[in-house]
Amino acid sequence: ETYKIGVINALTGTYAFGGVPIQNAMKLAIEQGNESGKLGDVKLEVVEGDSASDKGQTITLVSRLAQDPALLMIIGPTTSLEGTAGAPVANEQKVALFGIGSSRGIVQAGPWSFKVQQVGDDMLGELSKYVAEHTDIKKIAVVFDRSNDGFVSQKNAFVAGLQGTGVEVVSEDGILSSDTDFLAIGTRLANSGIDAFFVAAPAEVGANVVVQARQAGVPMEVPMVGPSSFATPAFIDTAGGAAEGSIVIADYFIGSKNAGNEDFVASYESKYGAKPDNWAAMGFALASLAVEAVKQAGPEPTREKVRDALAGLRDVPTILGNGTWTMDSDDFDPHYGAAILKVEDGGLVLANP
Amino acid sequence: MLAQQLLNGVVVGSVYGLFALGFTLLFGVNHIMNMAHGAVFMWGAFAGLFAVTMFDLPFAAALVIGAVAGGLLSVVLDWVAFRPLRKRNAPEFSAIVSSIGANLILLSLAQQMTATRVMRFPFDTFPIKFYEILGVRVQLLQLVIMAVVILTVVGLVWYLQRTSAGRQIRAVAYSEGTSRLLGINPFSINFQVFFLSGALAGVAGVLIGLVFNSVHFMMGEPLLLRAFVVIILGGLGSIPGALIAGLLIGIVQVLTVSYLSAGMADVVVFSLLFLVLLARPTGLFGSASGGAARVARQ
Amino acid sequence: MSFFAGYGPLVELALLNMVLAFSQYIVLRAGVFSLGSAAFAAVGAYAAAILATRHGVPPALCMVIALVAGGLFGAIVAVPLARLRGVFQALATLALVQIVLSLALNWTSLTDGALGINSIPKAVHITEAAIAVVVVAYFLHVIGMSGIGRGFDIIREDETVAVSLGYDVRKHHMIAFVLSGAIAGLGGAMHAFSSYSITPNEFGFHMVVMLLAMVVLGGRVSIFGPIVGALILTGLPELLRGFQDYRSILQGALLMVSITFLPRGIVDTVLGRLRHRSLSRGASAKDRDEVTI
Amino acid sequence: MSMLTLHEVGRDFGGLPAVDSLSMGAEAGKITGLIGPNGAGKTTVVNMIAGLLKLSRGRVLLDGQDVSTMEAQHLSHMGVSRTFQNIRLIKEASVLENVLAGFHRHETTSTLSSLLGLPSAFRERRALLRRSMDLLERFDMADLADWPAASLSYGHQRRIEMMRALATEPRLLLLDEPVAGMNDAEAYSLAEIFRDVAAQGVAILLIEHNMRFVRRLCDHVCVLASGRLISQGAAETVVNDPRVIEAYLGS
Amino acid sequence: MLEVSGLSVSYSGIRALKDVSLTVGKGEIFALIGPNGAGKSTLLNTLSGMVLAQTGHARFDGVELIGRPAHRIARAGLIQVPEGRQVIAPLTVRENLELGRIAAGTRSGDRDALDRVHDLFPVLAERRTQLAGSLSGGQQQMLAIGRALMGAPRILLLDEPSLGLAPVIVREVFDALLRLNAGGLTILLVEQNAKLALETAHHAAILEMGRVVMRGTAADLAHDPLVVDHYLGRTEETA
Ligand SMILES: Nc1ncnc2c1ncn2[C@@H]1O[C@H](COP(=O)(O)OP(=O)(O)OP(=O)(O)O)[C@@H](O)[C@H]1O
Ligand SMILES: Nc1ncnc2c1ncn2[C@@H]1O[C@H](COP(=O)(O)OP(=O)(O)OP(=O)(O)O)[C@@H](O)[C@H]1O
Ligand SMILES: [Mg+2]
Ligand SMILES: [Mg+2]
Repeated sequence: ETYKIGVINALTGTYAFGGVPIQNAMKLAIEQGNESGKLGDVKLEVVEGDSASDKGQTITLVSRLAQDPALLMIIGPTTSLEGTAGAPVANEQKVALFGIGSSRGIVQAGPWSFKVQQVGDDMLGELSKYVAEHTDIKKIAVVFDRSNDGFVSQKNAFVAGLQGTGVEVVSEDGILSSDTDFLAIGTRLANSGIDAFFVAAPAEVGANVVVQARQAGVPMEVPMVGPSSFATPAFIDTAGGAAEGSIVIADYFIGSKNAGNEDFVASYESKYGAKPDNWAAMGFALASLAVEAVKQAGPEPTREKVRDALAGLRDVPTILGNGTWTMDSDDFDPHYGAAILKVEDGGLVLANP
Repeated sequence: MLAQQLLNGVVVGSVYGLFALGFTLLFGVNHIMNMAHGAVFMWGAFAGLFAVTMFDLPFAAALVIGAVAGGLLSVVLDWVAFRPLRKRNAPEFSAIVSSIGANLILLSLAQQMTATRVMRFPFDTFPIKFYEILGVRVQLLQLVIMAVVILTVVGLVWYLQRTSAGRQIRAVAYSEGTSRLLGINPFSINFQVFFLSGALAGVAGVLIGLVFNSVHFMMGEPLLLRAFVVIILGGLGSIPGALIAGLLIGIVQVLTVSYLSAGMADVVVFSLLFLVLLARPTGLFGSASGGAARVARQ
Repeated sequence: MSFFAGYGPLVELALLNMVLAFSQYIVLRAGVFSLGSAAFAAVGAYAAAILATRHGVPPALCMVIALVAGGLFGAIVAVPLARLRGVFQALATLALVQIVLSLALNWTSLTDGALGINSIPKAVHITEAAIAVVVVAYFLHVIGMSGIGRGFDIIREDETVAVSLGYDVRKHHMIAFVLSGAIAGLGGAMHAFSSYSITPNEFGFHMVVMLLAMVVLGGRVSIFGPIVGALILTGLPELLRGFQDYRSILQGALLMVSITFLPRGIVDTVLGRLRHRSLSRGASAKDRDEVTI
Repeated sequence: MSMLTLHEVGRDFGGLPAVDSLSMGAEAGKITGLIGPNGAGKTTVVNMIAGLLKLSRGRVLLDGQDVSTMEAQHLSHMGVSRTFQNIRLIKEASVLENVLAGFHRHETTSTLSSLLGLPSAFRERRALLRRSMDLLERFDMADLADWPAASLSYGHQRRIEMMRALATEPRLLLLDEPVAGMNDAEAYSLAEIFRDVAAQGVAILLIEHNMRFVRRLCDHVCVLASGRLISQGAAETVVNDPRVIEAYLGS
Repeated sequence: MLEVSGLSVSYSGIRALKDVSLTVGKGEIFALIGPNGAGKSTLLNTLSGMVLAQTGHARFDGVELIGRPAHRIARAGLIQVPEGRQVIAPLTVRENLELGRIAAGTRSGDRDALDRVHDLFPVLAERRTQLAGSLSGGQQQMLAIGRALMGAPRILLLDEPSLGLAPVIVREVFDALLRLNAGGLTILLVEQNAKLALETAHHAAILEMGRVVMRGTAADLAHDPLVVDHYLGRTEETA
């Protein structure tokens, strides 16, 4: 028996850099789910859509997909921006929407909308803890992309986590993801006697911050500290030697020993010709969880059953974080831990605890 | 640190000026608000990048190729987006919509070509050398940028003010019909204007791409907004004005970042524009006649 | 039926865009080169969203307040802006948009910054949006026919002539700004009540460009201009959905082609041609007029 | 007393006087000619009277009231109306609408009722349309009422200028070369209209280089050269004044 | 020198010229008169390439003009003084005159053109640095005529040259036209002052409603009772 599953992501527009790998990995996971036979007679058919990085388009898309009675659930969209826009529609139409973005707004829209990422506080709290307890950093400057709510909340969580630890935040600078000129910030950082600087921004933009900071005179002994967007080859490629020594936290680490990760890396690479990045991993994890929810919804899944199963997922093995994904029963915020990595010789390695 | 920051501001500002020059040339002279100027700039940068990465050409060649590519693209833009409108005597406004359309196309092509990735010039494209001058760390690249900008501007001023081409350009801008009656070939004049405008953008693209270490399909958008500010402060169509205003904006921006915070840069720059316009309704260096002439034409 | 349900949000969006496009339309009609509608819309949207989510004010009242707030904001900025002309006015209003945007991003205690305001109740549906379009269009039509509309037309064309005929340019510019602000304020609030959440970036340069494109593409004189423009530019991405990768390219090409062949905007060009045709029919009928010699 | 009086009026451009200590007047019910060589300052005088150019020196009196510093818009409401030497129309709008715009001074509907579209606004519009049509008929242009102004020939566009100026029902009408580009026959048909208008008590100041037209129409002629008044009086007297012949008419 | 045959022009469907034919001989002054809206300017604009003809021919020294771009026509020596001056307002008087030289191309090595224009209109020399847009109406008209003369015309098309000029200047302009004509310049003249036009011209035509309704020598037309009645008659009565 065939059921439909909506897969929508930002395939064009500003966020296509993340949306495309997510979409690819999601399709891969559903394909594998169908083949694995764990769904019994149930077959999932993918209905694709492009949210174009746009709120309005997401709303239209969700409501259009929801018209099809054979559609079980929708996975995606890519960002919190689209997610918070699409979630209310999903609730109105009573179809589960399982998105990527980490904003709580998605979950708050009602009982039918969920997200795969844990809130920034979870992840970034671990990063602050690491910085405070396992490094010599005492003074740190903060740079963040102020036009993206994800990065803003990551920054907030990081700064909050440092409170009372004796690590001093000397400055906070909001940048835009469209900015390219960071020489002025770099010059100021070089003159502020910091031990490290935290950057929350898309990989390439952050890489640029790092390169220009080095050019402006920030020495290599002062490392960059950053969230999961930097746990990618894109960051290291763009920043080159300037990235050495950076400390980053990751939802996902390509060398992770979590169950199923090796398989995932191999099959993704053979299908799409590139190693999966953080985004791809996120998409794969999400779609695998969706398949799990469908499975738990039983042989004759309905939209309600799938929603309930999704809300009840606990301790599911995943390639993310520390290996198990759990939906919080009170506020539907998932948890899965994180890995702390370091850039060494142009590659990512696990940082020693 | 202040001196260091001022240097940063001057370098960035002079490139803003360069970008805005091409824009103001079309705007002040041809009454075209070319919303695709940022895209021309971006394609100029990509052309320079490919020259370096694919053909291993040196930096100077990349500059030239960036200029030629920008220039030609801009001419093509004229042919497909603006000339058909001029022929039909369309109102000035239509050029905005037409260039928005062209911008969408150019951005989308670049986006597909690069799969939205951010690219960069190889680290060894330009030797990274520093000099200590009066306690300020000066990069060789920064010196080269200032030299290129100054040469370009001097050349442009000479071309427009001292040759008959400048007169013809202004005549065609004022009235294509009357110019034709005088035996001026508007086709060739427009070719020159658009080529110049695009070439300036192309050079700026290569320079910005190199100094800021990134070349990507959206790189022109923030500059376009800055260019608006620059040409208004500098006076419509004024070449020295565009350069001075570019420097001013560069410095103000850098000072904001160093003494307030990076997030405030936009607020400060645009508030500055707002306040200047309130005090001087035709811009800092704008002549009332330039503005009045434009208003009269609308 | 399922068509309508599926495309309902799209229709709703198009209607809301029409309201915003009217705000851009009215200033252009008056020869005011304002790009400030996005700023007015932001003021309206944030006023409504904050009142509704934090103070529990009923949506209908919020929208009225947003309309007044937008109009008031328009009136305040009009005092300095009405002194400016042409591009200077355009750029000053663009600066205003950027300033409002930056405030919305940075004044976190009021606006929640980049996170935006979420969980806004859904109070605007197709019906409400359609009513707003009809009402606003009716008022603009009436104003266009009145002495004020005539003033707008002549001021747009030639200010010197306008003052020589006794028109008060400043007053007309003020009226245009206030109307534009009020309409955009309402439009922004309706947008907030329709889409559950608002974020600052929605009211940036992109919106400025879209609204301008809607009016110029549709037509700047007839009241149907912005309606058609909004309909096309909202519907186009959806129509082109099948083309995925080439969507932006096609959209750009369509913009260029339509403005090239219908340079005065779709509606105005078509109306102009119709008028021209009826005039020339009249003219050729009496083509055999007597000659004096 | 004259309706319009200029007293020692002057205006400089870049330090050079274009008009200098000019004193003259125009009387109600009469047509006063203003002639003089090219660049003598005639248009400058009109622009000053109409409030579009500031005076450098001197005073302008309207019915004895000093209006030297008054804005164009207020002067219009006091009954000053003018045509432009370089035709300035709403190009896209129809002939009728161009003329309609001239009636602004007589609109009585309040801004608010216009904004709200009260019936009074519509009633007024209909009345004004009727009056505009009357004007068009008087100028023999009723056929062209719906044509866009820009598509008419030069001479017809000049007529629209005049109709629009007359629509304001001025007390002082300033005509800057109204019949330029018309042949004599066409010009004379307009002369009748101007006479009628003057006969109703309007003061007309007429700038014109067509001397046949000036002599036929003007009760009084002032001659300007290099910004100064060099002669005035009845048309026949003035044209025989040797200074005028030398500076303006040629032998 | 200039042969027009069967020329028809319409503006998006509305005919402004209907089957117009006329011939301007080498070295003559040809006057074209007619009421407002007759199509006189349209005819000149068609010859100079500014307006496209639907049918018909216009040959200049045997070379077809219809379909050629305007700037080529100007460079070939057919130069028009357009109706309503059309000076380039934001350029100075001097720059406007310099622009006029472009049409001369290589045709003439005439270095004194500027001096001769300055002799004809001394005010243009006086005001060479003033912006053309701020000149008085008549001064602009002089500039437009002077600018055309800078282009070393082989045939000069004048659209109401007396427009806005003081009588003494009108006389000077027409004297100059006669002098230029004596030097071999062919002139096609549109003029509202029919009396003056017919006095100056060798041949003339009358255009009404887009049609040539009468043509002949200027002297013949000046004595035709219908012409006298409609274009000259009442002039005599007061002048
Ligand atoms: N803005 C200006 N700057 C400099 N000179 C000016 C300006 N405006 C007018 N003038 C000069 O002032 C003088 C008077 O000009 P005005 O237009 O009043 O002349 P006019 O008598 O109307 O002439 P015409 O009969 O040719 O229209 C002219 O010499 C003109 O060049
Ligand atoms: N751009 C245009 N669009 C439409 N119709 C036009 C246009 N220009 C001229 N016409 C029409 O063509 C006809 C001839 O106009 P033209 O300007 O050639 O007349 P003219 O003989 O030069 O008159 P005048 O003596 O008033 O200058 C007129 O009926 C006019 O309305
Ligand atoms: Mg004058
Ligand atoms: Mg004509």
